[in-house]
Amino acid sequence: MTLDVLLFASYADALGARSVRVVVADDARVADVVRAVRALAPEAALPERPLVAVNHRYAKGDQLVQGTDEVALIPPVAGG
Amino acid sequence: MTLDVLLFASYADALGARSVRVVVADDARVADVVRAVRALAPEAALPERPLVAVNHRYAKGDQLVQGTDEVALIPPVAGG
Amino acid sequence: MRTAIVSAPIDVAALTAEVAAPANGAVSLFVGTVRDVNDGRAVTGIEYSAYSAMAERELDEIAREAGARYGTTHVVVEHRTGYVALGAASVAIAVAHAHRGPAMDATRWIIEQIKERVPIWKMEHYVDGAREWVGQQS
Amino acid sequence: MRTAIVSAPIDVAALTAEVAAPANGAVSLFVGTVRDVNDGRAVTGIEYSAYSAMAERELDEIAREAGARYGTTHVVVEHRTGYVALGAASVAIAVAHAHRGPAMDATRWIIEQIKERVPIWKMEHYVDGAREWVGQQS
Repeated sequence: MTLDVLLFASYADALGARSVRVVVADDARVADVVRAVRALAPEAALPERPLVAVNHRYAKGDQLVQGTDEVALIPPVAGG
Repeated sequence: MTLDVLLFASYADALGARSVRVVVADDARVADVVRAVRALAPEAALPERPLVAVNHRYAKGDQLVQGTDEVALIPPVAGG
Repeated sequence: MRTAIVSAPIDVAALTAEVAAPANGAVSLFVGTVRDVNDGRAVTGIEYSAYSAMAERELDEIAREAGARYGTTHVVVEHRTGYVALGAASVAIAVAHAHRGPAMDATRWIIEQIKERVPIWKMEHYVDGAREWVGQQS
Repeated sequence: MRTAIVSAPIDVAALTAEVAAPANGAVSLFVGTVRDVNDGRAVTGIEYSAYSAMAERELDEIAREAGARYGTTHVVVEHRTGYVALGAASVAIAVAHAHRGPAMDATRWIIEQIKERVPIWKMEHYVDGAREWVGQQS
Protein backbone atom coordinates (compact mmCIF):
# COMPACT_ATOMS: atom_id res chain seq x y z
CA MET A 1 0.00 0.00 0.00
CA THR A 2 0.97 3.65 -0.43
CA LEU A 3 1.17 5.99 2.57
CA ASP A 4 1.83 9.73 2.86
CA VAL A 5 3.79 10.09 6.09
CA LEU A 6 3.69 13.51 7.78
CA LEU A 7 6.94 15.17 8.88
CA PHE A 8 7.46 18.10 11.27
CA ALA A 9 10.14 20.48 12.50
CA SER A 10 13.69 19.08 12.14
CA TYR A 11 12.44 15.93 10.41
CA ALA A 12 10.69 18.02 7.77
CA ASP A 13 13.91 20.01 7.35
CA ALA A 14 15.97 16.81 7.07
CA LEU A 15 13.86 15.48 4.22
CA GLY A 16 13.03 18.87 2.74
CA ALA A 17 9.33 18.08 2.79
CA ARG A 18 6.25 18.23 5.05
CA SER A 19 5.33 14.68 3.99
CA VAL A 20 6.82 11.82 2.04
CA ARG A 21 5.15 9.02 0.11
CA VAL A 22 6.27 5.46 0.86
CA VAL A 23 5.21 2.05 -0.39
CA VAL A 24 4.99 -0.72 2.19
CA ALA A 25 3.49 -4.21 2.42
CA ASP A 26 -0.26 -4.41 3.07
CA ASP A 27 0.44 -5.99 6.47
CA ALA A 28 3.09 -3.40 7.37
CA ARG A 29 3.61 -2.28 10.93
CA VAL A 30 4.77 1.10 12.26
CA ALA A 31 8.41 -0.06 12.30
CA ASP A 32 8.19 -0.95 8.60
CA VAL A 33 6.90 2.51 7.75
CA VAL A 34 9.74 4.10 9.72
CA ARG A 35 12.26 1.96 7.83
CA ALA A 36 10.78 3.06 4.52
CA VAL A 37 10.94 6.76 5.47
CA ARG A 38 14.52 6.48 6.74
CA ALA A 39 15.55 4.98 3.40
CA LEU A 40 14.58 8.33 1.81
CA ALA A 41 16.53 10.45 4.30
CA PRO A 42 20.21 11.38 4.44
CA GLU A 43 22.19 9.07 6.72
CA ALA A 44 21.54 9.75 10.45
CA ALA A 45 18.97 12.46 9.64
CA LEU A 46 16.28 10.45 11.41
CA PRO A 47 16.80 8.35 14.55
CA GLU A 48 16.30 4.59 14.28
CA ARG A 49 13.22 4.69 16.47
CA PRO A 50 11.51 8.04 16.22
CA LEU A 51 8.18 8.62 17.94
CA VAL A 52 5.34 7.82 15.57
CA ALA A 53 1.70 8.83 15.71
CA VAL A 54 -1.09 6.94 13.97
CA ASN A 55 -4.37 8.85 13.72
CA HIS A 56 -3.12 11.45 16.25
CA ARG A 57 -2.10 8.90 18.88
CA TYR A 58 1.36 7.69 19.77
CA ALA A 59 1.88 4.19 18.36
CA LYS A 60 4.31 1.38 19.11
CA GLY A 61 6.54 -0.19 16.48
CA ASP A 62 4.48 -3.36 16.20
CA GLN A 63 1.14 -1.63 15.56
CA LEU A 64 -0.39 -2.60 12.22
CA VAL A 65 -0.88 0.24 9.75
CA GLN A 66 -3.75 0.61 7.30
CA GLY A 67 -3.80 2.57 4.07
CA THR A 68 -6.36 5.02 5.48
CA ASP A 69 -4.31 5.81 8.60
CA GLU A 70 -2.72 9.22 9.14
CA VAL A 71 0.88 8.39 10.03
CA ALA A 72 3.32 11.01 11.33
CA LEU A 73 6.89 11.01 12.55
CA ILE A 74 7.18 13.08 15.73
CA PRO A 75 10.49 14.79 16.58
CA PRO A 76 11.28 15.22 20.30
CA VAL A 77 8.51 17.53 21.52
CA ALA A 78 9.37 20.93 23.00
CA GLY A 79 6.10 22.57 24.00
CA GLY A 80 5.59 24.82 26.98
CA MET B 1 4.33 49.71 84.39
CA THR B 2 1.17 50.34 82.42
CA LEU B 3 0.61 48.71 79.03
CA ASP B 4 -2.13 49.05 76.42
CA VAL B 5 -2.47 45.58 74.95
CA LEU B 6 -4.00 45.35 71.47
CA LEU B 7 -6.84 42.90 70.81
CA PHE B 8 -8.22 41.63 67.51
CA ALA B 9 -11.09 39.64 66.05
CA SER B 10 -12.67 37.21 68.54
CA TYR B 11 -10.43 38.43 71.38
CA ALA B 12 -11.59 42.00 70.84
CA ASP B 13 -15.18 40.73 70.84
CA ALA B 14 -14.60 38.74 74.04
CA LEU B 15 -13.37 41.80 75.91
CA GLY B 16 -15.57 44.29 74.10
CA ALA B 17 -12.56 46.45 73.26
CA ARG B 18 -9.77 46.90 70.68
CA SER B 19 -7.26 47.31 73.50
CA VAL B 20 -7.10 46.95 77.28
CA ARG B 21 -4.89 48.68 79.81
CA VAL B 22 -3.06 46.46 82.30
CA VAL B 23 -0.62 47.15 85.09
CA VAL B 24 2.29 44.70 85.41
CA ALA B 25 5.63 44.60 87.23
CA ASP B 26 8.48 46.51 85.60
CA ASP B 27 10.31 43.24 84.96
CA ALA B 28 7.21 41.56 83.53
CA ARG B 29 7.43 38.98 80.79
CA VAL B 30 4.97 38.18 78.01
CA ALA B 31 3.31 35.47 80.15
CA ASP B 32 2.68 38.02 82.91
CA VAL B 33 0.98 40.37 80.48
CA VAL B 34 -1.21 37.53 79.19
CA ARG B 35 -2.21 36.68 82.77
CA ALA B 36 -3.16 40.31 83.44
CA VAL B 37 -5.29 40.49 80.29
CA ARG B 38 -7.02 37.18 81.05
CA ALA B 39 -7.98 38.50 84.50
CA LEU B 40 -10.08 41.14 82.71
CA ALA B 41 -11.83 38.67 80.41
CA PRO B 42 -14.84 36.42 81.02
CA GLU B 43 -13.84 32.88 81.98
CA ALA B 44 -12.49 30.86 79.03
CA ALA B 45 -12.81 33.82 76.66
CA LEU B 46 -9.05 33.76 76.04
CA PRO B 47 -6.90 30.64 75.85
CA GLU B 48 -4.23 30.13 78.50
CA ARG B 49 -1.43 30.62 76.01
CA PRO B 50 -2.55 32.81 73.14
CA LEU B 51 -0.10 33.92 70.48
CA VAL B 52 1.46 37.23 71.45
CA ALA B 53 3.27 39.79 69.31
CA VAL B 54 5.72 42.33 70.69
CA ASN B 55 6.55 45.15 68.31
CA HIS B 56 4.97 43.24 65.39
CA ARG B 57 6.91 40.03 65.98
CA TYR B 58 5.72 36.81 67.58
CA ALA B 59 7.13 36.54 71.10
CA LYS B 60 7.62 33.66 73.54
CA GLY B 61 6.18 33.68 77.06
CA ASP B 62 9.51 34.38 78.71
CA GLN B 63 10.37 37.47 76.67
CA LEU B 64 10.79 40.59 78.80
CA VAL B 65 8.36 43.41 78.07
CA GLN B 66 9.12 47.13 78.23
CA GLY B 67 6.69 49.98 78.75
CA THR B 68 7.31 51.30 75.22
CA ASP B 69 6.60 47.94 73.55
CA GLU B 70 3.54 47.43 71.38
CA VAL B 71 2.02 44.23 72.73
CA ALA B 72 -0.82 42.41 70.97
CA LEU B 73 -2.76 39.21 71.56
CA ILE B 74 -3.12 37.32 68.27
CA PRO B 75 -6.13 35.01 67.77
CA PRO B 76 -5.56 31.96 65.53
CA VAL B 77 -4.79 33.51 62.14
CA ALA B 78 -7.02 32.80 59.14
CA GLY B 79 -5.52 34.65 56.19
CA GLY B 80 -5.57 33.46 52.62
CA MET C 1 9.37 42.55 45.21
CA ARG C 2 6.21 44.15 46.62
CA THR C 3 3.68 43.12 49.22
CA ALA C 4 0.63 44.95 50.48
CA ILE C 5 -2.45 44.72 52.64
CA VAL C 6 -5.10 46.40 50.51
CA SER C 7 -8.70 47.45 51.02
CA ALA C 8 -9.59 47.78 47.32
CA PRO C 9 -10.22 44.90 44.88
CA ILE C 10 -7.08 43.07 43.73
CA ASP C 11 -6.18 43.49 40.04
CA VAL C 12 -4.86 40.03 39.22
CA ALA C 13 -3.77 40.91 35.68
CA ALA C 14 -1.76 43.86 36.96
CA LEU C 15 0.06 41.62 39.45
CA THR C 16 0.92 39.15 36.71
CA ALA C 17 2.27 41.94 34.54
CA GLU C 18 4.21 43.43 37.45
CA VAL C 19 6.42 40.36 37.98
CA ALA C 20 7.15 39.73 34.31
CA ALA C 21 10.73 40.28 33.18
CA PRO C 22 12.68 39.22 30.07
CA ALA C 23 14.92 36.88 32.08
CA ASN C 24 11.93 34.88 33.29
CA GLY C 25 10.48 31.89 31.50
CA ALA C 26 7.71 31.25 34.00
CA VAL C 27 5.04 33.15 35.87
CA SER C 28 3.07 31.37 38.56
CA LEU C 29 -0.02 32.94 40.06
CA PHE C 30 -2.25 31.90 42.92
CA VAL C 31 -5.55 33.59 43.71
CA GLY C 32 -7.63 32.77 46.76
CA THR C 33 -11.31 33.56 46.32
CA VAL C 34 -14.39 33.52 48.52
CA ARG C 35 -16.34 30.27 48.14
CA ASP C 36 -20.13 29.99 48.19
CA VAL C 37 -20.17 27.19 50.76
CA ASN C 38 -17.89 26.54 53.72
CA ASP C 39 -18.41 23.63 56.10
CA GLY C 40 -21.86 23.13 54.63
CA ARG C 41 -23.07 26.70 55.22
CA ALA C 42 -24.00 29.07 52.40
CA VAL C 43 -21.67 32.08 52.43
CA THR C 44 -22.36 35.52 50.95
CA GLY C 45 -18.98 37.08 51.67
CA ILE C 46 -16.10 37.35 54.12
CA GLU C 47 -15.03 40.34 56.19
CA TYR C 48 -11.23 40.32 56.50
CA SER C 49 -9.55 42.20 59.31
CA ALA C 50 -5.84 42.49 59.97
CA TYR C 51 -3.33 43.72 62.48
CA SER C 52 -2.14 45.84 59.59
CA ALA C 53 1.32 46.95 60.70
CA MET C 54 2.32 43.43 61.68
CA ALA C 55 0.60 41.82 58.70
CA GLU C 56 2.54 44.10 56.35
CA ARG C 57 5.77 43.17 58.10
CA GLU C 58 5.05 39.43 57.99
CA LEU C 59 4.01 39.54 54.32
CA ASP C 60 7.16 41.42 53.45
CA GLU C 61 9.30 38.93 55.35
CA ILE C 62 7.58 35.99 53.66
CA ALA C 63 8.25 37.48 50.22
CA ARG C 64 11.90 38.09 51.08
CA GLU C 65 12.33 34.59 52.47
CA ALA C 66 10.67 33.09 49.41
CA GLY C 67 12.94 35.15 47.17
CA ALA C 68 16.06 33.92 48.94
CA ARG C 69 14.84 30.33 49.16
CA TYR C 70 13.77 30.00 45.52
CA GLY C 71 16.08 32.48 43.85
CA THR C 72 13.98 35.32 42.49
CA THR C 73 13.17 38.92 43.33
CA HIS C 74 10.05 38.89 41.17
CA VAL C 75 7.45 38.33 43.86
CA VAL C 76 4.26 40.36 44.39
CA VAL C 77 1.68 39.59 47.07
CA GLU C 78 -1.53 41.41 47.92
CA HIS C 79 -4.01 40.48 50.65
CA ARG C 80 -7.41 42.08 51.11
CA THR C 81 -9.00 43.53 54.18
CA GLY C 82 -12.63 44.59 54.43
CA TYR C 83 -15.63 42.88 52.90
CA VAL C 84 -14.83 40.49 50.05
CA ALA C 85 -17.87 39.27 48.14
CA LEU C 86 -18.51 35.79 46.83
CA GLY C 87 -16.05 34.92 44.02
CA ALA C 88 -13.80 37.92 44.61
CA ALA C 89 -10.08 37.60 45.39
CA SER C 90 -8.94 37.72 49.01
CA VAL C 91 -5.28 37.09 48.24
CA ALA C 92 -3.10 36.98 45.13
CA ILE C 93 0.50 35.84 44.78
CA ALA C 94 2.53 36.25 41.61
CA VAL C 95 6.03 34.86 41.20
CA ALA C 96 8.21 35.00 38.11
CA HIS C 97 11.37 32.95 37.70
CA ALA C 98 13.70 31.79 34.97
CA HIS C 99 12.34 28.27 35.50
CA ARG C 100 8.89 26.85 36.14
CA GLY C 101 9.72 24.56 39.07
CA PRO C 102 10.91 27.22 41.53
CA ALA C 103 8.20 29.65 40.35
CA MET C 104 5.48 27.18 41.35
CA ASP C 105 7.30 26.01 44.50
CA ALA C 106 7.66 29.60 45.71
CA THR C 107 3.98 30.36 45.08
CA ARG C 108 2.88 27.39 47.13
CA TRP C 109 5.34 28.14 49.92
CA ILE C 110 4.09 31.72 50.16
CA ILE C 111 0.40 30.83 50.46
CA GLU C 112 1.17 28.22 53.14
CA GLN C 113 3.24 30.76 55.09
CA ILE C 114 0.50 33.38 54.82
CA LYS C 115 -2.02 30.95 56.28
CA GLU C 116 0.35 30.04 59.06
CA ARG C 117 1.61 33.38 60.32
CA VAL C 118 0.10 36.56 58.88
CA PRO C 119 -2.23 38.16 61.47
CA ILE C 120 -5.39 38.30 59.40
CA TRP C 121 -8.80 37.05 60.48
CA LYS C 122 -12.00 36.37 58.67
CA MET C 123 -15.61 36.66 59.65
CA GLU C 124 -17.91 34.74 57.35
CA HIS C 125 -21.28 36.22 56.46
CA TYR C 126 -23.95 33.60 55.84
CA VAL C 127 -27.07 33.64 53.70
CA ASP C 128 -29.22 33.42 56.85
CA GLY C 129 -27.73 36.69 58.15
CA ALA C 130 -25.44 35.09 60.73
CA ARG C 131 -21.77 36.07 61.02
CA GLU C 132 -18.96 34.06 62.54
CA TRP C 133 -15.23 34.23 63.05
CA VAL C 134 -13.52 31.41 61.16
CA GLY C 135 -11.22 29.03 63.02
CA GLN C 136 -11.49 30.78 66.38
CA GLN C 137 -13.71 28.45 68.37
CA SER C 138 -12.17 28.84 71.82
CA MET D 1 -12.96 22.78 30.46
CA ARG D 2 -11.41 24.23 27.31
CA THR D 3 -8.10 23.75 25.54
CA ALA D 4 -6.81 25.34 22.36
CA ILE D 5 -3.82 25.73 20.10
CA VAL D 6 -3.93 29.43 19.23
CA SER D 7 -2.04 31.69 16.87
CA ALA D 8 -3.01 35.01 18.53
CA PRO D 9 -1.62 36.38 21.82
CA ILE D 10 -2.92 34.67 24.96
CA ASP D 11 -5.15 36.81 27.20
CA VAL D 12 -4.07 35.62 30.63
CA ALA D 13 -6.67 37.66 32.52
CA ALA D 14 -9.45 36.21 30.39
CA LEU D 15 -8.28 32.67 31.16
CA THR D 16 -8.24 33.40 34.88
CA ALA D 17 -11.77 34.80 34.70
CA GLU D 18 -12.93 31.88 32.60
CA VAL D 19 -12.21 29.23 35.26
CA ALA D 20 -13.65 31.20 38.19
CA ALA D 21 -16.80 29.81 39.78
CA PRO D 22 -18.55 30.46 43.11
CA ALA D 23 -17.77 26.95 44.39
CA ASN D 24 -14.03 27.53 43.99
CA GLY D 25 -11.77 28.97 46.65
CA ALA D 26 -8.59 28.81 44.60
CA VAL D 27 -7.37 29.72 41.15
CA SER D 28 -3.92 28.61 40.06
CA LEU D 29 -2.33 29.99 36.92
CA PHE D 30 0.86 29.12 35.12
CA VAL D 31 2.24 31.17 32.24
CA GLY D 32 5.25 30.12 30.21
CA THR D 33 7.04 33.05 28.59
CA VAL D 34 9.93 33.48 26.16
CA ARG D 35 13.20 34.16 27.99
CA ASP D 36 15.91 36.51 26.78
CA VAL D 37 18.70 33.97 27.20
CA ASN D 38 18.69 30.20 26.72
CA ASP D 39 21.81 28.06 27.13
CA GLY D 40 23.88 31.23 27.13
CA ARG D 41 22.57 32.55 23.79
CA ALA D 42 20.62 35.80 23.47
CA VAL D 43 17.13 35.04 22.17
CA THR D 44 14.80 37.47 20.36
CA GLY D 45 11.80 35.16 20.06
CA ILE D 46 10.60 31.63 19.45
CA GLU D 47 8.70 30.25 16.49
CA TYR D 48 6.30 27.55 17.70
CA SER D 49 4.98 24.95 15.30
CA ALA D 50 2.57 22.14 16.06
CA TYR D 51 1.03 19.05 14.58
CA SER D 52 -2.21 20.88 15.27
CA ALA D 53 -4.82 18.14 15.09
CA MET D 54 -2.81 15.86 17.35
CA ALA D 55 -1.72 18.67 19.66
CA GLU D 56 -5.35 19.69 20.17
CA ARG D 57 -6.26 16.09 20.95
CA GLU D 58 -3.37 15.65 23.42
CA LEU D 59 -4.10 18.96 25.16
CA ASP D 60 -7.74 18.04 25.49
CA GLU D 61 -6.83 14.63 26.91
CA ILE D 62 -4.40 16.18 29.39
CA ALA D 63 -7.07 18.58 30.64
CA ARG D 64 -9.59 15.76 31.02
CA GLU D 65 -7.08 13.55 32.83
CA ALA D 66 -6.12 16.42 35.14
CA GLY D 67 -9.79 17.08 35.85
CA ALA D 68 -10.41 13.45 36.80
CA ARG D 69 -7.18 13.14 38.76
CA TYR D 70 -7.58 16.35 40.80
CA GLY D 71 -11.36 16.68 40.88
CA THR D 72 -12.31 19.77 38.90
CA THR D 73 -13.81 20.66 35.55
CA HIS D 74 -12.50 24.23 35.73
CA VAL D 75 -9.43 23.85 33.55
CA VAL D 76 -8.44 26.09 30.63
CA VAL D 77 -5.25 25.67 28.61
CA GLU D 78 -3.98 27.63 25.63
CA HIS D 79 -0.73 27.04 23.74
CA ARG D 80 0.63 29.36 21.09
CA THR D 81 1.87 28.60 17.62
CA GLY D 82 3.69 31.07 15.38
CA TYR D 83 6.24 33.66 16.43
CA VAL D 84 6.22 34.53 20.13
CA ALA D 85 8.33 37.55 21.04
CA LEU D 86 10.55 37.97 24.08
CA GLY D 87 8.46 38.14 27.26
CA ALA D 88 5.23 37.05 25.61
CA ALA D 89 3.26 34.00 26.73
CA SER D 90 3.74 30.71 24.89
CA VAL D 91 1.44 28.71 27.14
CA ALA D 92 -1.08 29.46 29.88
CA ILE D 93 -2.85 27.07 32.21
CA ALA D 94 -5.64 28.11 34.58
CA VAL D 95 -7.19 25.74 37.09
CA ALA D 96 -9.86 26.56 39.66
CA HIS D 97 -10.78 24.25 42.50
CA ALA D 98 -12.58 24.36 45.82
CA HIS D 99 -9.18 23.96 47.52
CA ARG D 100 -5.72 25.37 46.87
CA GLY D 101 -3.71 22.14 47.04
CA PRO D 102 -5.32 20.32 44.13
CA ALA D 103 -5.55 23.56 42.11
CA MET D 104 -1.76 23.97 42.27
CA ASP D 105 -1.06 20.24 41.86
CA ALA D 106 -3.20 20.09 38.72
CA THR D 107 -1.49 23.14 37.21
CA ARG D 108 1.93 21.61 37.68
CA TRP D 109 0.84 18.22 36.38
CA ILE D 110 -0.58 19.82 33.23
CA ILE D 111 2.56 21.77 32.32
CA GLU D 112 4.71 18.67 32.86
CA GLN D 113 2.41 16.61 30.64
CA ILE D 114 2.42 19.28 27.95
CA LYS D 115 6.20 19.24 27.86
CA GLU D 116 6.24 15.47 27.71
CA ARG D 117 3.69 14.64 25.05
CA VAL D 118 2.09 17.47 23.09
CA PRO D 119 3.55 17.57 19.54
CA ILE D 120 4.79 21.14 19.52
CA TRP D 121 8.26 22.28 18.50
CA LYS D 122 10.17 25.47 18.89
CA MET D 123 12.75 27.19 16.79
CA GLU D 124 14.70 29.80 18.70
CA HIS D 125 15.64 33.03 16.94
CA TYR D 126 18.91 34.50 18.20
CA VAL D 127 20.17 38.07 18.29
CA ASP D 128 22.89 37.16 15.78
CA GLY D 129 20.21 36.14 13.24
CA ALA D 130 20.71 32.39 13.65
CA ARG D 131 17.74 30.04 14.16
CA GLU D 132 17.74 26.61 15.66
CA TRP D 133 15.32 23.85 16.63
CA VAL D 134 15.33 23.35 20.37
CA GLY D 135 16.04 19.89 21.78
CA GLN D 136 16.31 18.15 18.44
CA GLN D 137 20.03 17.54 18.05
CA SER D 138 19.96 14.20 16.24
